Amino acid sequence: MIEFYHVSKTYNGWPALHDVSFKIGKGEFVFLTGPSGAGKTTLLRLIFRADAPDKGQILVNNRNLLHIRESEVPYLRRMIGFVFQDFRLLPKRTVFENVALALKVSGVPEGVLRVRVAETLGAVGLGHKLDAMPMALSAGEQQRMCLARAIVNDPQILLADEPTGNLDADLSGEILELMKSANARGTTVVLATHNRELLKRWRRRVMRLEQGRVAEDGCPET
Amino acid sequence: MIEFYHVSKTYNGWPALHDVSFKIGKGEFVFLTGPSGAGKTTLLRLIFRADAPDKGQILVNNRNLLHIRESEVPYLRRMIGFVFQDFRLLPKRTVFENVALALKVSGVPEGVLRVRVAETLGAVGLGHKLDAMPMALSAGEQQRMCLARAIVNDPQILLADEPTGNLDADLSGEILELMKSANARGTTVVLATHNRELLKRWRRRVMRLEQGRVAEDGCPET
Amino acid sequence: MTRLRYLLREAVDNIRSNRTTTFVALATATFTMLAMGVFLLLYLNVQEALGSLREEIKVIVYLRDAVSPQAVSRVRAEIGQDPAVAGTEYVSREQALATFRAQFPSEERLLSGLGDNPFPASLVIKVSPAYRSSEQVRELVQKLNALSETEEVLYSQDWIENLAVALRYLEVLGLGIGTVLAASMVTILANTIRLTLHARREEIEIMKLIGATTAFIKTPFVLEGALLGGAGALCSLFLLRTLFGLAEAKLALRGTFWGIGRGLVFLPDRMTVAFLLLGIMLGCLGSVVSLLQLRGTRS
Amino acid sequence: MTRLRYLLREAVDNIRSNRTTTFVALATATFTMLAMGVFLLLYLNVQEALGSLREEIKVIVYLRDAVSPQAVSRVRAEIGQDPAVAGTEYVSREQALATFRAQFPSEERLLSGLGDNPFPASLVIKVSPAYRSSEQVRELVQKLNALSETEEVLYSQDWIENLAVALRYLEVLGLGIGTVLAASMVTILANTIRLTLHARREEIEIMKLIGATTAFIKTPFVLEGALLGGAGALCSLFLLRTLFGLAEAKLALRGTFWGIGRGLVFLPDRMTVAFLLLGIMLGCLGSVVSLLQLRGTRS
Ligand SMILES: Nc1ncnc2c1ncn2[C@@H]1O[C@H](COP(=O)(O)OP(=O)(O)OP(=O)(O)O)[C@@H](O)[C@H]1O
Ligand SMILES: Nc1ncnc2c1ncn2[C@@H]1O[C@H](COP(=O)(O)OP(=O)(O)OP(=O)(O)O)[C@@H](O)[C@H]1O
Ligand SMILES: [Mg+2]
Ligand SMILES: [Mg+2]
Repeated sequence: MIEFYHVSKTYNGWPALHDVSFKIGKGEFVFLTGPSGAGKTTLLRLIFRADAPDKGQILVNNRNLLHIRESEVPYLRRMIGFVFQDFRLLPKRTVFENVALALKVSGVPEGVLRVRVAETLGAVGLGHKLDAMPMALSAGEQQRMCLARAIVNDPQILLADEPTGNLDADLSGEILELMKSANARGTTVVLATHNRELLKRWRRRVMRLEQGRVAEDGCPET
Repeated sequence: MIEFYHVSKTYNGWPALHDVSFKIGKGEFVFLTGPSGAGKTTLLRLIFRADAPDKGQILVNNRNLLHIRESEVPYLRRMIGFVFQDFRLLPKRTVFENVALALKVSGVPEGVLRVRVAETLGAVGLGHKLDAMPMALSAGEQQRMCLARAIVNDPQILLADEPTGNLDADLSGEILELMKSANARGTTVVLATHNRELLKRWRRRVMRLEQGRVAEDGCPET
Repeated sequence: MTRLRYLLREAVDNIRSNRTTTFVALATATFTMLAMGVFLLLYLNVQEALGSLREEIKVIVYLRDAVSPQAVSRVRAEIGQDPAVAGTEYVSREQALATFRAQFPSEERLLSGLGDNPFPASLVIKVSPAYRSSEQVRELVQKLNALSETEEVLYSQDWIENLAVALRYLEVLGLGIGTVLAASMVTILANTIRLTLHARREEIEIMKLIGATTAFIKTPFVLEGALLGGAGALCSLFLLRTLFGLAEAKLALRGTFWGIGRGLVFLPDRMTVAFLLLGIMLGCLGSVVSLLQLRGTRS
Repeated sequence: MTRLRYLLREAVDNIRSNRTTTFVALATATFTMLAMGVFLLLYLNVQEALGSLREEIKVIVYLRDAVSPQAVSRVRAEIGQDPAVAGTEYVSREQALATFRAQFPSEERLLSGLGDNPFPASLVIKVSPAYRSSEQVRELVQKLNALSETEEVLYSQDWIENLAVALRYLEVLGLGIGTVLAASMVTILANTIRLTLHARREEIEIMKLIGATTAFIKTPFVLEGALLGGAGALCSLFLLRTLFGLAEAKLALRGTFWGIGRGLVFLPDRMTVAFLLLGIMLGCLGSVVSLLQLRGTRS
């Protein structure tokens, strides 16, 4: 599903990723971890084609991102749900509208949209805040809204960048459950996190970055 | 230093804080905890006078915030360092300038300012990124920059709202050390966090909010 | 269809949810187009006034004393066939005398000393609009001079040439000011929309990240621009009409003067429509121009 | 001092770091003030032209045939003392005849039939600028009529009244259009700055949270507004001067006409300075107006 071949990315001379290669199969669940500034966000952004690599090839769903046309990028992105580390929500739209937008852009009819959005927001525990404005939410609530937006259109790939940074252990667990069930429905999940409790809670493949390189990759021994 | 008397705050009929009373003495170190949406951010914002309570009295440094004049608010705020949960950084200024601004507003001369800012950024591990733009920082780096901005003018009170949300355990520990040392120099610290590891790491007074009420207040038994 | 409806609703929503910004853009569009409209009106009215002066271009043919009334009719018919001639008027010797008397009462004494009427009969010729340039008038005069009945041809050479110069001045001036104003308007409108866009840059970036196509993002803005431009044009037309009414009422209190007093002209219907379309077009253009900058945005 | 320097540097930094927005604001200011300037020039020049027409106001006193040259000098001196009179010119009977001959060559025949010169001598009186209203002229005419040497007084009643009406038209028009343009400019400038501010709303909020005083936050914006307004006025003056030069060169190719041809006038120095100050003031005003909205901001 996701394949990196010798990918490097440099920001103004600062190597954010260096010669990174890996494969993530369809339906896999991968934890991406590593210290602050290791390149986790950069890696996720490359999959999403929010940035282009300096070197190397990236294949997503068997398509080489290097050769994809600019006009096709929106369709690639609709296939991927992304929980941004910095939320990226529309401050002037209600919670409902924020989440609904992810369906609107792909032309889902109004009726279906209403039901799906309400369901998804209910699942992340925001069923009672549909008409609130994002700025009126606590940070944790915003984070959950972002998750709802990412999974509402049942994407093939879910990229989550520190989706539990503002959540306590109980809520983090619930969020992880949501991701698990998405994964169970066939979604490939890449979850970037510092939260060691999460890693302990569910033993799955862990990819650890360090200074832009893959330092460790595999399932931790129990 | 900080005193709340029967403070309530309602947002559009939603009670974010309800009849909260407590005292925090000068030089104390308090963990503020509780589930997402419990009212932690709201409480800190009230101390900072970013919002006014609906009911009750708040005293900071023996001054009643209800009776403080609008023109005095900037001086109150200079006395308080705040690490915002949503960072609040100036995207068009360099890291150095962002931190320096906190000194500039109180008229610190250029020479002193340069040294202090460089020192503080070094202390949070960003000595090599002085001239970077905030948007070019990883989330954890941004968070540390915000901490630097909050402590650069050696405030009497430090309010930190989830300052380790994007940091791994090691860095979180370092950040906590920075706060400890600020506390050792006499700064009163209120640290809102979900991170149970932090609470375990340093046994100090813990105030737990739940649905806008103080559910627990005191030093956990070892 | 649903899609179009969505995009249009999006544009209206945009306008609604950014009321202040929209109001600002609208006010800007209105005022710029108002300035434009005021100038247009001014131009039209001055042209109208000068045009009415143009009708004063006359060529007078003094006829020999010996010419018989039949000959006069023949000459009139002959002259009337020339395409340069819009009409002829016969002034008899008696009429000429009466006119002179009325115009120069102080010269009364002079005339009373004369036994016979010294004035010749004349034909006053109106020149057709298309032939009012000084060369064409000169040609006409040559033809008239060649007639055997003609004693002398008089025409206001200076006047014709001055009028031509005046109209050319007006055109240069109109063109210059028109260009300056149009440039101002496009710049100002485009800039307003650009700033509006700047304020929504983040929103646009997020839409891109969510997987919205460029058309999906841009169309509402273009529609919004068109709506704003059209609304601005409409508002300015309304204001213009109001100001025009006031000016007319004010001027109605005074007498006629230089042909201005005989009624100001408002924009003709076709121009009003053109003005509206211009507003819509400029609105679209402003949006499109400002949307160009989106290409540069990261992600 | 250091503080002021800081604030000024902050304003300049603001301008630098927001190049596009600044450029936009500057272009807007320039173009709006340019429109204003073009109009001002137009107004000045039309007024100038009409003013020169005003000098044509003349009153002619026809003298009795019996008046001796000494009496003429006495009357001239007497009339010359009236404050309404700017100057007198004596036209003898012979001069009057010569003038008539030159003006009406076709009436040559008429004159040749006369033995004696039928024209009276006259005094042509120039009216001083302050006395050119129709009532004042009428008063002067009454006084002149009362003189024993006067046979008749002629003056261009219509002309004087028409001119007065024309000047009043021009004033109404100038005031109307001036108001519209000034309103446009203030609106557009204020709006531009408002949008700039809107784009920096977050920055301002953060500064407040850091403990910046209101003055600290606002002063750079006001200075920025002043700098922009001043720069805009300067640019538009420059453009105006260029356009004016072009227009002058274009018009120099044609002859004189209606007093326009004798040279266009540019803004006098004092007005140029006033124009610059206006730009600075409007810039400040725009900033101040837009800063008012900051009060509403949360926190
Ligand atoms: N747009 C950018 N321009 C310049 N440098 C950048 C940019 N984005 C990231 N970097 C740098 O690249 C490195 C990797 O950043 P990245 O955001 O991928 O880290 P991360 O692993 O997500 O860290 P965190 O856990 O703190 O979010 C960092 O040192 C950062 O400063
Ligand atoms: N400006 C606001 N308008 C309306 N409601 C608000 C506003 N700010 C906060 N709230 C609501 O008040 C409640 C408390 O919010 P607060 O941000 O204090 O929670 P928190 O404890 O900081 O949560 P988290 O750990 O997720 O940051 C939440 O339910 C939130 O939706
Ligand atoms: Mg990151
Ligand atoms: Mg919070």
